[in-house]
Amino acid sequence: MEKYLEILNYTIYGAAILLLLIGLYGALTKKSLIKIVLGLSIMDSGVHLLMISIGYLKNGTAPIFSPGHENELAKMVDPVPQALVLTAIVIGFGVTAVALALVIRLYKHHNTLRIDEIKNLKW
Amino acid sequence: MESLLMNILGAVTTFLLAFAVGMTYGGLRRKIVARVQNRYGPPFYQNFIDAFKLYSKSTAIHHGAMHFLGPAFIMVSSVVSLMFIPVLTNNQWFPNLNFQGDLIFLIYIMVFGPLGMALGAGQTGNPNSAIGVTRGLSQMVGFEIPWVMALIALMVQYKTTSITGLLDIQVQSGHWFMFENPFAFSAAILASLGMFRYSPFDIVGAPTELASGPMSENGGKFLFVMMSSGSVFAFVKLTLIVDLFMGGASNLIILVIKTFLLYMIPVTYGIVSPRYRTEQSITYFWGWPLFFGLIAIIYAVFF
Amino acid sequence: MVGTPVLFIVIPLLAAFIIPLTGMVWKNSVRIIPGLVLSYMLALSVSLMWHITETGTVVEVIAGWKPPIGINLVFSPFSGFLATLMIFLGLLVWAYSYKFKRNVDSEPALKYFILLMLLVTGSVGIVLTGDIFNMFVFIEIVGISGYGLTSFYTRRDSAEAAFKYLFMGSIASTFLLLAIMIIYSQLGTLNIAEIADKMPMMSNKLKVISLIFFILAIGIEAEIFPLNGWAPDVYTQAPGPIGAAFAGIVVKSAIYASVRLVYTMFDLSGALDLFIVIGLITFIVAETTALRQERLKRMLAYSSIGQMGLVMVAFGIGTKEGIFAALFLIFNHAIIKSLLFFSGSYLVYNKKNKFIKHVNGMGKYLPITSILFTIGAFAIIGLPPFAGFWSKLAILTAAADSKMLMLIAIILTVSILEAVYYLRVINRIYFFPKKKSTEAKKPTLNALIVMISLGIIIMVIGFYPDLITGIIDRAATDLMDKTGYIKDILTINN
Amino acid sequence: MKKAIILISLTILGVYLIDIFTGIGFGTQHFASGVKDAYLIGSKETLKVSNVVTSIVVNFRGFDTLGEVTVLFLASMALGGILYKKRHDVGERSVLFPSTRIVMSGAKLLFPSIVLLGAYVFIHGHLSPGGGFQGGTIIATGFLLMLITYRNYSVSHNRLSYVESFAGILFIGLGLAGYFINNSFLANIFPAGKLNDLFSGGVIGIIYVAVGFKVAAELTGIIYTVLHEKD
Amino acid sequence: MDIINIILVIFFAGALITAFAAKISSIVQDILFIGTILATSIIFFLNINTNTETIINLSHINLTLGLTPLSLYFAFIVFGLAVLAGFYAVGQMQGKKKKGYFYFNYLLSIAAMFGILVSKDLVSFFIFWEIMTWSSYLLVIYNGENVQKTGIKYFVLSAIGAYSMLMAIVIIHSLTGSFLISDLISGFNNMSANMQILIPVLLLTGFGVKAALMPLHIWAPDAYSNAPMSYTAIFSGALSKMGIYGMVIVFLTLITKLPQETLIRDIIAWLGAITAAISTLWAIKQDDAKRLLAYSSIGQLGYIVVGVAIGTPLAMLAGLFLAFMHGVFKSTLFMVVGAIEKQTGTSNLKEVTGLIRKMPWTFIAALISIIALAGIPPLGGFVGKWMLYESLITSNHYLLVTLVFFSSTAAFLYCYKFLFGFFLGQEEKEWSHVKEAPAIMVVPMLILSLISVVLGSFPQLILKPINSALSYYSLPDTYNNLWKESMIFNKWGDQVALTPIVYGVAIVFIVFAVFLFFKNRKTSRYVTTKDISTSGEVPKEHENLTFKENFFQPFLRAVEPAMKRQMDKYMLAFAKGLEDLFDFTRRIYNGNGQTYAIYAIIFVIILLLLSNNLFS
Repeated sequence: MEKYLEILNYTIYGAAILLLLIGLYGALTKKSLIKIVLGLSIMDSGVHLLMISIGYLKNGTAPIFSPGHENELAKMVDPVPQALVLTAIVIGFGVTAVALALVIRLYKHHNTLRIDEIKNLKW
Repeated sequence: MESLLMNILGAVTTFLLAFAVGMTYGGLRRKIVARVQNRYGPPFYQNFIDAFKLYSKSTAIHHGAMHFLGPAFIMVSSVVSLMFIPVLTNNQWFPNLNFQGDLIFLIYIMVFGPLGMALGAGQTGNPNSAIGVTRGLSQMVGFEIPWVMALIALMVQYKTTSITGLLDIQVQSGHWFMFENPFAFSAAILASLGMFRYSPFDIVGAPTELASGPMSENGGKFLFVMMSSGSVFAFVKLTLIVDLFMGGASNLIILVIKTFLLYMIPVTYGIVSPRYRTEQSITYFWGWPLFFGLIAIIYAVFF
Repeated sequence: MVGTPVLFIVIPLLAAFIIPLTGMVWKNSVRIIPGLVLSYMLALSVSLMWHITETGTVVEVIAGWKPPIGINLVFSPFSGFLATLMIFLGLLVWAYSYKFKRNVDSEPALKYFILLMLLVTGSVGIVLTGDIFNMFVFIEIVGISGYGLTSFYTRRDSAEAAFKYLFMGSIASTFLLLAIMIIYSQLGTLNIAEIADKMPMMSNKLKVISLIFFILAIGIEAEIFPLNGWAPDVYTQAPGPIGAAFAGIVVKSAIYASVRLVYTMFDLSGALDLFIVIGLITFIVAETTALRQERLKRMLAYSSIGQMGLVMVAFGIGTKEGIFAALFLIFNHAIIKSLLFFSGSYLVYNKKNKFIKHVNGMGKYLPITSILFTIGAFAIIGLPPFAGFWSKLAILTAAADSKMLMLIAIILTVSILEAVYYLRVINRIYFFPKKKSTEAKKPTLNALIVMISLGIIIMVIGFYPDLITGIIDRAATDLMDKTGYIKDILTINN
Repeated sequence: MKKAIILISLTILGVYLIDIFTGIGFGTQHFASGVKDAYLIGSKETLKVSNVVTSIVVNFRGFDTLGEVTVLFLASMALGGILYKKRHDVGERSVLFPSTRIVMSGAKLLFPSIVLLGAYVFIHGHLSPGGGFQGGTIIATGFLLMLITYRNYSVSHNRLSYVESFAGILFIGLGLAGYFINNSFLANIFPAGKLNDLFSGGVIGIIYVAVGFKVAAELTGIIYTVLHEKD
Repeated sequence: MDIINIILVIFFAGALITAFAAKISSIVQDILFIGTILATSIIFFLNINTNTETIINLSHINLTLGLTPLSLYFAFIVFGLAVLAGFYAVGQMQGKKKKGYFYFNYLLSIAAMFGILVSKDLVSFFIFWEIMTWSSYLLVIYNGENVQKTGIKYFVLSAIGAYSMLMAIVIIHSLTGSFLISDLISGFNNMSANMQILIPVLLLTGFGVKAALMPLHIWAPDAYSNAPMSYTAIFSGALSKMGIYGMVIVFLTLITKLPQETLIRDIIAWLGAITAAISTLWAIKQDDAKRLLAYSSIGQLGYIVVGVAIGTPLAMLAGLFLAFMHGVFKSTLFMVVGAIEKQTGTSNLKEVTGLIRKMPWTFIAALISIIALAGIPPLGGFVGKWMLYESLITSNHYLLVTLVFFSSTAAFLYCYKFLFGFFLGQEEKEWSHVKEAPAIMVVPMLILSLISVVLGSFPQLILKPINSALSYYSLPDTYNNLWKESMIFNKWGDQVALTPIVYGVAIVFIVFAVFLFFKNRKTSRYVTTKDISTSGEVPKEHENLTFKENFFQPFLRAVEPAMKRQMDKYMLAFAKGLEDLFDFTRRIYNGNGQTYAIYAIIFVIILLLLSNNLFS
């Protein structure tokens, strides 16, 4: 029983990695530009999840010295990955916004969303 | 001063002798060829008569400077090469310059003539001259190779490039190189067939149908100079072979005998052979003669 | 001293926020202010370069927290050299594009110049920062300004190029984050110096895997072989000077990052060999591909990729001579390739497809531009007495000193191909008849000044390389000195 | 074929990743000594900011945040460049179907409270979970709601620019103030105050407010630009 | 400032100023051009000093410049030809476009050649070598015809040579720690056996390209014929000698220390001889005089290489002497072609004909040079040839000497073709308007042909400098051993005496010339070449009497097998194959962004799978 719980501990890693792989799979195989952008976003989310879970501490608390919890320093989860994820999310948002704008441009220019038909630049 | 005078006198004498012998041999050849072909033929002194006639003609037209200089070039070639060949062994009467030039020099000065003639012929503007010249030069490239190889074989074998040196070795040892290195001799003889330009290698002048070749625009004194140069040149070639392969000659009679015998080789070969086209003659020279030359060099190096 | 390193980042950002406001009042300010900012940065970096020759590396902390805790900026001879080079190029790009067709309009000009300025800032940030996550942020700044600049011309296929770039860039950032997190999870720090210091504590497996993820992420920006599909498209579709900016600024910063990783952070010996292999493959593939290009800018792009491969090779040699050669090559490539992009875009100015054949006969109509292009081409081929020769000699000497004879042979063989395709273009410029349909566009004065000054730099360095070799030499020494770097940062008392 | 290769590659990648992360371990302390402890202590003792994440984001790693803000700024800049048109080309906003009266009234009702919530979130960023980014995003959703509900609702571009720029200038200005006063960019120049007070943490709260404004303005601008694309 | 620096500075400054002086006036440009060359030559010749060294200090490399006796000898060739060809060039470039471009590159390549000669370290040697390469490249493509093919071919081959040289240079640096040539020579003995082979081979490849040695010669015909003739005179006369210069140094200093000495010498000598033979055959086939001379140049360089490679004192003497002679007569011939091309507009032997009376001075120059080229006594060419043959025979290279002999005999064919094609034969109406070239072009040619004549009887004029050059590299004193009062000796003591030969030839020639010419000049009249007897018939006006087509067809038919295989074609096919391959490989970039992403993933997978091997 203990062993299975051990594995359960890693489900969050597993989920994050699965998310990453799903996103990557989508980005690499789907033909539609929108789906590719979606895949990239999912992949980003997977990584963010992974980052957050690295900082997790069993039975830890949020890294906030809210009144009454001023001295729970040792129990606090690692705040650094959270701060980093905040930055990464915003950056991911910016990239996604630009990507979608590009998709709009591409659709207007090529009249298609299929990535294998947008090949004016090659060789 | 005296020796210089003697030298000049000797040189003039040599020239006259060569001229006479060459002319006579030419005449004899005409006679022999005619007899073989069942004709009567001209007398052996016919060439002298022709020469005299040509000499006495006055020149009415010319085609420019090179037309004049061409024959002079030929003459330079034959006379200078004559000067560098020991006509007789150990003879004071034919003091020549041979100690100052060696075989390589001789090879080069001997090709000077054809080139000069070619230039003279070129300016006349006669297409036949030019055609003849191109054939002649091509053929020359053909026979020079075995010829040079034969000479190289000799030079290598006896470690000298001097004609006198080679001659002296033969005289002192008493062995003719003709037997010492028979392959070299064969190559040289076969190459000399081409040098004489008798049939089957007479496509240069093509005497029977074109009456032309390099000389076609030359008459009178031009032709005289060319003719005499040809005779001298024939003598030069014969004497050279005699010197190199047959131990030279200690007096004039031996020289005449040896050269005449040698001369008969191209003449008789010519009588029985039909004419080759230019490329045929080139490939001919690059066949057996070249092979002999090669063997000669190998022989000279290893034996 | 005009300031401290942090101003390299802060001043342009401040300007970027101010420019939209001033732009509403005075239209020309959107074009002028970025130039002023870049000039200030140049002055700052030059004065700092001067300063560090006396005092040694300048380390600046931010928010008053000492290095392992706070973020720090390092202006060492090595990073300073690269930063100065980038800022200088940025200034040239600015000057060159000052009067660009689309930039006369205030609205696009605003975007163009802010993006350009931040592209330079981001690259400088990558080079200066001493924190690995901060580096990630700057890489993203560079990336997004790159996407924006690439798709700046709306009528071309620029969106396609930008999308490819973005696609690869996203993958890069994902793996970069993964790598950063792996390191953080093991060492609990993000400071490069401290990571380097603590690196032996990490298990070999994790080290290797994080290094691989780093190489993937940074390799995409550094255009190494299988990861550089986006690069030629971007170079082709971006506005002409931006191609130069990519070749001269962005890629250099990525190279810096990868070098910093391998030389300072990781202590893996095989990494340098990997550098050589990857660099060599990149070099060969790019140069052979460039040989058969039909479009000028694409050719220049592949050439640029190839040169970067060569830089990687030089870094991979691993000796001080190798680093010297690599830095020299970086310098030369930045100068020369910018000149080629600048003059090349005028040679094919009015044509949509920018085929190489469009340069036919331009020698007569654009004499100065053509001569400058020729100088650039000769220099990049490595013909003396132009600047490129010295770097080529340096890299070959370095390789020979390390007994890598095959490497020399391959580099030289491929260099012949390089010569071939450049000379084909030059022959076309001078000796092919001009087609009637192609119109020659005379370069504007500012562009001409920029190009001529680049040409003069190439010639001067070619005749007297000592002007630059001293600085490069110091930079190379600095990079080799890993313990010095760690000590400089971790024992700062500010 | 292609898919098979991708699947195999991804499987290998997945195996490696799982291998790594199980090796790293979950929910445990991974490293002996890291900057984390310094942050926790520094936040509590020096900065007097109870939300450690905020103190990291704004102060310890404030430089990252500056970059982050720049990224957003750049994204909106790039977006404007990518979708740039002349003024008269700006199209009608694309709305799938006109909103009903209920939606309209509801939106009007909700909008102020959304904005208020956003403002609350970024003002209390240093005390409770949340902060400038979160608050800014919440505000932007309010604008999004208005924009998709009302066909003719418009936001002044210039006004957005003002907000964006001033917020940015405020951020950098505060940082520069630290640079000139305390010799270090972003250094705290105001008294730190008391833990868990609204006016604690010195410049951190102010900067986060600026960030909130900036993010709100930028996101709104991005939404606005994209919504005005004709299809 | 040192003399060498001054000369180089004058060159570079002169080149730049001349290039842009066209804005002022064309004549000013000419004057500046000539002035630069004259100034440098005068300064050089007034300040010859083989003992000084100039060192240019760079932080990591010291460039050392200084004269050696060997370089002094080659500098004679370079400066002499530069001055004469310079005057000629002014005449030839009259009224042409791109004059500044031409002058600039001309001066630069002269400067580069000078630089090569004064370089005492390998880096400056290479720098000047490359400057020479690209300046000559720019002149090769000057005409704008076939630039992509000819120019690129020239450059690629040059690059192959230069880069193998560069490789050798950096290897030398890694082994000896210095770029100085003297350090290479002294440190050569300590190198490993592999390096001892590799370095000379790489260097010889580099020099072999410029010397147009067999597998590397394919650039030469096109390049020589494409450049303006006033430059080709330099190109073939002086620039190709830079390769010889390098070879001489390599053979004298490096090869002699090798255990495999004879093997390498034989290989190079055979390559040289084969080059000579094959290119002679090709020269015979050419109908364009430029190409004919180009192939001829390759052949002549082949002889020189043979001489240098064999490396006995006499052979070295022969090689260097021939190098000088080749510079003299081949540049004259190229100038002749240039003059004819300027006056008639073509250099095709099939078209131009019968110019002897229109351009007599040009003809005289051509005749003398052709005789010198053919190696016929008593002109200078013979001296060199004689020494070459003797050295080959006395050093046991019998087959080699046969091959060399074959090619020099076959050379008569193209010599004749050249003279006949331009000057002799029918005088067609088409060319009746042609005038003699301007004096500024003719005089340099005549001066050069005079030099060939003089050297035929007084070779000691340059045998002495050669001797001091060779003894600088510690070869036995050739001047006193092999030369005595107008006689040259070979190892066996056989000799040729030049002065008696010259006198003899001159006397005989004059006698018969007087006999024929002066006696008959008055009495006979000149008739045109139309007035001839064709087997007794008088040719009609419209009849074609010009013999031009298939000039040496019979000979060419005989040697056809040897000419079937052409290195050029193989190399071009190879290049084509490479380009097709690259065209195929560039399809890696297939334009699909997704594929690039897949590459990235595969890249990382490969690295992951290999990680155990990579970072062990």
